[in-house]
Amino acid sequence: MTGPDPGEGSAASADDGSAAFPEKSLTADAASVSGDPRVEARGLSKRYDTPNGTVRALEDVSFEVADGEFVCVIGPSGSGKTTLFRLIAGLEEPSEGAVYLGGDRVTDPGPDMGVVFQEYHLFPWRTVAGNVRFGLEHTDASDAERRDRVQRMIDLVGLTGFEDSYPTELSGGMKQRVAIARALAVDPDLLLLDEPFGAVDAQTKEMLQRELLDIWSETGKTALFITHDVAEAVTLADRVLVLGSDPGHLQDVIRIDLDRPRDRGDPEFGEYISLLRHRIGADGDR
Amino acid sequence: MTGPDPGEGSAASADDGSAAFPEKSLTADAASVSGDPRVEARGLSKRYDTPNGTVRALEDVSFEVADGEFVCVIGPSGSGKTTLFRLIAGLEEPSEGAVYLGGDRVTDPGPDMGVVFQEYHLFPWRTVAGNVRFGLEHTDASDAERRDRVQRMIDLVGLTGFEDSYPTELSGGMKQRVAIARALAVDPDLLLLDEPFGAVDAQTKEMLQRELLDIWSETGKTALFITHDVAEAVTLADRVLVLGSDPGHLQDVIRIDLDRPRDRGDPEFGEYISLLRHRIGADGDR
Amino acid sequence: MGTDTTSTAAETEATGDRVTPKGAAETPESTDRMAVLERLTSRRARYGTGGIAAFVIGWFLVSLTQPSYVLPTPAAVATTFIEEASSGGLLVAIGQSVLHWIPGTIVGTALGVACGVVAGWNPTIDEVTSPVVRLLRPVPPLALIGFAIAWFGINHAGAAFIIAIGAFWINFYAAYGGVEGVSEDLVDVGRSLGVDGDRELLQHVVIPAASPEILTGIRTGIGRCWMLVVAAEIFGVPGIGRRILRASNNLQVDVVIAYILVLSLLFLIVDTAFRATQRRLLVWRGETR
Amino acid sequence: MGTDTTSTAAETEATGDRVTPKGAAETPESTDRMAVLERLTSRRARYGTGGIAAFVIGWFLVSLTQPSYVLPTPAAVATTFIEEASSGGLLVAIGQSVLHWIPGTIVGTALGVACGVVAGWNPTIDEVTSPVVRLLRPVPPLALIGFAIAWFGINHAGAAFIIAIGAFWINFYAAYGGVEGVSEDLVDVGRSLGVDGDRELLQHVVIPAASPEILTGIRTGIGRCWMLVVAAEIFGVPGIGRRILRASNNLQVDVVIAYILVLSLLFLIVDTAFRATQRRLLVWRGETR
Amino acid sequence: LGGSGGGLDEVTVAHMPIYPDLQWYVMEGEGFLADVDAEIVGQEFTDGPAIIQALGGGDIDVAMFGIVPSIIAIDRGLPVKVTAANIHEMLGIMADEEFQSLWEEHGAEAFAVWEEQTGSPFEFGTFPQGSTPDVFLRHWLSDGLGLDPDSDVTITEINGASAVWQAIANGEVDGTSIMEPVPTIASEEGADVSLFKTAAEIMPGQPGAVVTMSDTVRESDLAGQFLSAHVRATEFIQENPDETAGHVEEGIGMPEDRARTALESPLSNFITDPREIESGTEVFARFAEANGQTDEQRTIDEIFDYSVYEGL
Ligand SMILES: Nc1ncnc2c1ncn2[C@@H]1O[C@H](COP(=O)(O)OP(=O)(O)OP(=O)(O)O)[C@@H](O)[C@H]1O
Ligand SMILES: Nc1ncnc2c1ncn2[C@@H]1O[C@H](COP(=O)(O)OP(=O)(O)OP(=O)(O)O)[C@@H](O)[C@H]1O
Ligand SMILES: [Mg+2]
Ligand SMILES: [Mg+2]
Repeated sequence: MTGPDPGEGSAASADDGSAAFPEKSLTADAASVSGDPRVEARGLSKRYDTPNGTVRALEDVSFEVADGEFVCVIGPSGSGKTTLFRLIAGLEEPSEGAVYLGGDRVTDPGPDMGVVFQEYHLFPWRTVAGNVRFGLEHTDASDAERRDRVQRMIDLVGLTGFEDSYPTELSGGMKQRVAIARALAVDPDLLLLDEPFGAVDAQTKEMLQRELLDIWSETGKTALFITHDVAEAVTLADRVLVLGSDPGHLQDVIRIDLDRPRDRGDPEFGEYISLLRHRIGADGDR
Repeated sequence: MTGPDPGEGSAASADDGSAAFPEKSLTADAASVSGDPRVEARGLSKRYDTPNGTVRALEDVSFEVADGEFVCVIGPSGSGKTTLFRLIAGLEEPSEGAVYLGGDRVTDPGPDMGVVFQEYHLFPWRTVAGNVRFGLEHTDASDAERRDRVQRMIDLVGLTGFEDSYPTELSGGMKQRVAIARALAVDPDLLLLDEPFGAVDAQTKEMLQRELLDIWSETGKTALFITHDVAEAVTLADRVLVLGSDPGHLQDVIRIDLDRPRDRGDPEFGEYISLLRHRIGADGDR
Repeated sequence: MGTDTTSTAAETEATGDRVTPKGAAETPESTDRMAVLERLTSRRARYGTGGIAAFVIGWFLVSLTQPSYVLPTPAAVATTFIEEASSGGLLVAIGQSVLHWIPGTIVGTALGVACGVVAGWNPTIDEVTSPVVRLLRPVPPLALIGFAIAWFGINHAGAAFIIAIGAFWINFYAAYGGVEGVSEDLVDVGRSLGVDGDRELLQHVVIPAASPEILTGIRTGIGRCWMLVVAAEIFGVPGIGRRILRASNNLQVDVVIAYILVLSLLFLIVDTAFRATQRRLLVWRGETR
Repeated sequence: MGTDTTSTAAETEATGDRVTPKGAAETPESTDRMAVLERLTSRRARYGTGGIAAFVIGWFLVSLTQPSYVLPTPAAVATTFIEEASSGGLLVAIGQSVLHWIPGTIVGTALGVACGVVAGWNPTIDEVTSPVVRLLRPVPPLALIGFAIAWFGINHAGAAFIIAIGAFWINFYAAYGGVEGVSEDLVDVGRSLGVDGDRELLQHVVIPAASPEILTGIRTGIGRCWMLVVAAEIFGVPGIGRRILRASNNLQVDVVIAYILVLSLLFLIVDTAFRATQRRLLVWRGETR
Repeated sequence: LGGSGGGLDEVTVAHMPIYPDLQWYVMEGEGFLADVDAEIVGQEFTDGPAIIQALGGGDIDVAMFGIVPSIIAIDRGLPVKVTAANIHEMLGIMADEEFQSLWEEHGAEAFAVWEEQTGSPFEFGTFPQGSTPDVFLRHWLSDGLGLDPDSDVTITEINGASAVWQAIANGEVDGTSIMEPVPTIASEEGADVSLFKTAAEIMPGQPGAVVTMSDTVRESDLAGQFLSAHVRATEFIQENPDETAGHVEEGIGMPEDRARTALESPLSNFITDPREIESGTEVFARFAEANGQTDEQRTIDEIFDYSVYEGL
């Protein structure tokens, strides 16, 4: 438990100068990375035609994500976070611009991207193992390989023993772990998560965050994690993309220079939270 | 925002001796109150007959709640929290023992008790105002009185302007506020809440807790609040009843001697949390 | 959307629970609003018309290979239709059918909803009636014609009885399912807010909560009742069904099809009207399915 | 529970979505487990038997006031039933009806599910077919007898055709609603996990996800098809329906009721069997309704 | 409603929109019923059993329907008797033309030859067992030809003239026992199955639709008045086929030109005198008993009341 024991391990990042945040960090530098990016969004725009008119959900968003990086996207409701998620996952076509994954343009969804939704979206008619196996059934892996990989993934997310349970028999936190295992099973280049922990209670959420970080460092995956919880972004991210509304646009990019595991009691942590809150201009509900 | 600014207002409670918690606080003293209690549970037991046998959901639970007191009930899943809630609300008959509200034995649910459930349970076919008015329609208040009271309640929970919205149009936090306003509208002697903030996100939860405390102190209601979130109990309660499982029983009663508003950053707060966690023996999910 | 989901078990689902509003379009630019709307509806209309056209052409082609006493051409049916309409016979028949369709539907619906609500609400009544209900449910309305004549006579009342039976079961099951599905917690909330006794709880909590299912049942029942008009008019009572039966006895397939078309169209009109009502009554569901 | 929700729009709801498992009984004491179970089921049985008894007594009382060609006594019906059963005529009739009921139900169900899935999945097909579907839906199966004879002849195939039409629509709407209700996000998950193309998506995601609705449609359809046996046997084909028609022509109401009872009982058996299958197929819903 | 009570200011007449009930439509259309001292209310039905049930319910005073349901009604103890006939010898056997040539060669043996040549027994499709056409057919086969209706041929039950016609038109059956308008339509459409034998040849006095009256009506003057109108209608039909065809179109819905042709048919033998169907009725009463439709064989005395007609 990260609990409330103060000062331990957070000291290491102190030399970053916590009071000296760059006041405006939205520069080409912050949005791009050195070396070949794993993910690249170039001038992404998305408009929806609806009976009530055209909605500009996203407008000219460009950024890069380095290999193995953990990037969080944060922003108020309606700022286009989910839209961005869907564009990157290839679930929708951008109105303008393009997404590149490992240099290739993304046109379709596919197993090179592991997606995790807020509402889990497990296949309710499949057991835990069946869900995790789902993506593997569409590869040419052998049966034994599949079984092996499924078991490894289930162990990884700590659900050993629940292989034959159906989703209805699981708690919210357990369901989300299955969703993560399922996404990881096909060994994607990028793990894409849209507010995955939005629906679980606070304690479970903290635990899942810890586990996700463990999995991330263990597998070395690149992760793009959407959230509207500022503390979550600061807990998890190497960098945070801040989206703004009307139309959805990239407003800010903030690098979180804290060593992991991060401690919420740490004053620097609190300062990052204040900074992000300030940048979002968010004030709670709605 | 209570946010992460440390030290302010928490100093006042320091003279209580934070290191000197009574090691075993389950005494007649801790479970009972001085003066006439508002609520009294005497030897409550509840057994359920099911096709798989008899479940002893609650076994010999006795305690008192003083007038105007804020009591939280905490315990692991299956420890009988909801059962206790339903017995006190008169929604179910105890197998043994009885509940007294202001000295009268509780036999039926009624408007002397305001109940709030985790899943809101708003009447979806009624607007916000219609929901809040519901209980008043079964009293002999005049139309004008009703309208007036409904508006006051809606203002109290900060939903002014949403009078004519339907529940489907509201966020989770807003729905729970409507449920609270609805429960308060009939001016109950006791406000009973079963994990009311279990389904909303962390930020909203904090805000709702603050608002509930404001409403509580403003109206002077007695409150019995069920939760499984330790931090929530410490934030809200004058006293915390800790239930244990198998069968559900009253394991512990802990008085939270912290001035309000309470600050999560306060070390004493943290110590209470540790104490409670230790007493529950809880460690997270499931 | 699209194919209108009506009249069977199935559609209850479609108009049913899985309403997940998307909160779409919060920042519309109303400049091109009308244009988009028009584009969407005109597409629907175009495709739908295309479908109808294809159907009529298909019918025409098949009718060429079939003698007219099996399948007359669309043109022949149209001619008959126009003749019947202009002679006024069509309107008269509609008027006659409506005379038992309306009371039959109303009585059957009211009784069905009432019994369904009671059985769904009271477990004892439910347990007592359940085997009888399961036994009676499969009795085809046609088999009840004898009773209709014996008890109500050859008049609109007898025909209405047949129709009411059809409406009864559909509404019984819809109301039963709806009431059974009402969250007990919602009822608990009602009780804790001072609603007391079965009658009050039903009125203030259970029936409103079950109203989506009840309304879907009513809508389905209205549709089925139109189809029962033919069965109801097997004896004595005049109307559309009688025209169909008589034409069929005289081997006039064109007349049969023309009057079936009348049934279809009336069904469409009534159903569309009811759907609008239903939607208005259920605004609170936050979705316009 | 209790009244079994079958065969209409309504029940889809009842067996439908609002499954909120309660995770009951986590610390059972198995000592008295059987006792409780027995107590619960015997109560049901007692009440149900009481209901049936009351029904039969009521029937008996009414039958005293009615001539036997309107409502024979339960005893007369029972006698007829036993006679028919022991003479073997009943079994023969069942055997004959099954010969078209089974193929009709299977073909109608398969086509209905297939078309419903396609229309629910593909918006273009849906928009094209939707008006035609709405027009054809209300055509009573009886009106199609001419086509049945012309296209299939007076044989089990023709009768199966009539039955198939009935099964078709119910399954069409059930599958349509089910597929339409499948969460798009679930489909997106499937796509992101490498499922490609309409066929694969339907097979691996959409149809399993819609299976509760599809199965309910199938179950409802099976029930309705039994009732259509009477209509299907109006021409030439022997079976239970024909017995009912003949007896009804001869005003042998006791025979009519006896055979309607046969229909009811067969329906109960088939439905109970299918419900068991359905429950097994849907264990993953975590509720045994 | 109906005048089954004492007063009888109103007489409800049950009828069916079928050719054998033509007198009703003529009486109505020509206004012949104005001479009856009560208000006449027509009530249309599609089948005989429904009329019996309505008779039992006391809703009907006069019923114009088939002889078989009339016998059943009497067997069930309803206070009614047959006072007149509408038509006789109205049924015909229709058969495939190939069979008709076989018949010319082999006579009754033709059925066996047919089975030999085609591999399956000759198939008749007609109304359900116990119906008037069915009894007529079985009578012909067994009593006329000495064949076994259950083994030497196949008899398929088909409900409704429409379905019978569809079956003929689609070559689903080889023959039928049926009344107008099917034979007329068959010849108009050039079907392979055509009229082969008429009732007049097979079963003189074959009964069809009859006028059945409740005792209350029979005991009043209204019965005679009604039958007078009936006689007028019968004469009108014979004398004015063109105008009659108009009534057919109006009442039954059969197109006028087709009705005109049907009126020329050998099966259009409209009558009123109940004695003309006496001999045939005996046969039907016997079959009704044998089929289990009646509990015992009803006698001519039980079925008929000639007095009304004879008192005219
Ligand atoms: N399919 C769609 N059709 C029309 N408008 C859409 C669609 N999807 C999203 N939008 C609109 O695009 C905008 C951005 O939506 P999006 O869901 O991406 O926001 P978000 O940041 O994910 O919000 P939240 O925090 O509530 O999830 C909103 O105005 C929304 O209404
Ligand atoms: N209606 C019921 N029938 C049978 N058993 C029940 C019923 N309600 C509760 N129980 C059982 O009683 C015990 C206590 O349940 P209860 O719901 O009160 O626990 P809880 O503390 O509220 O748990 P949670 O934190 O999960 O809400 C559990 O074992 C539960 O399965
Ligand atoms: Mg989103
Ligand atoms: Mg609980």
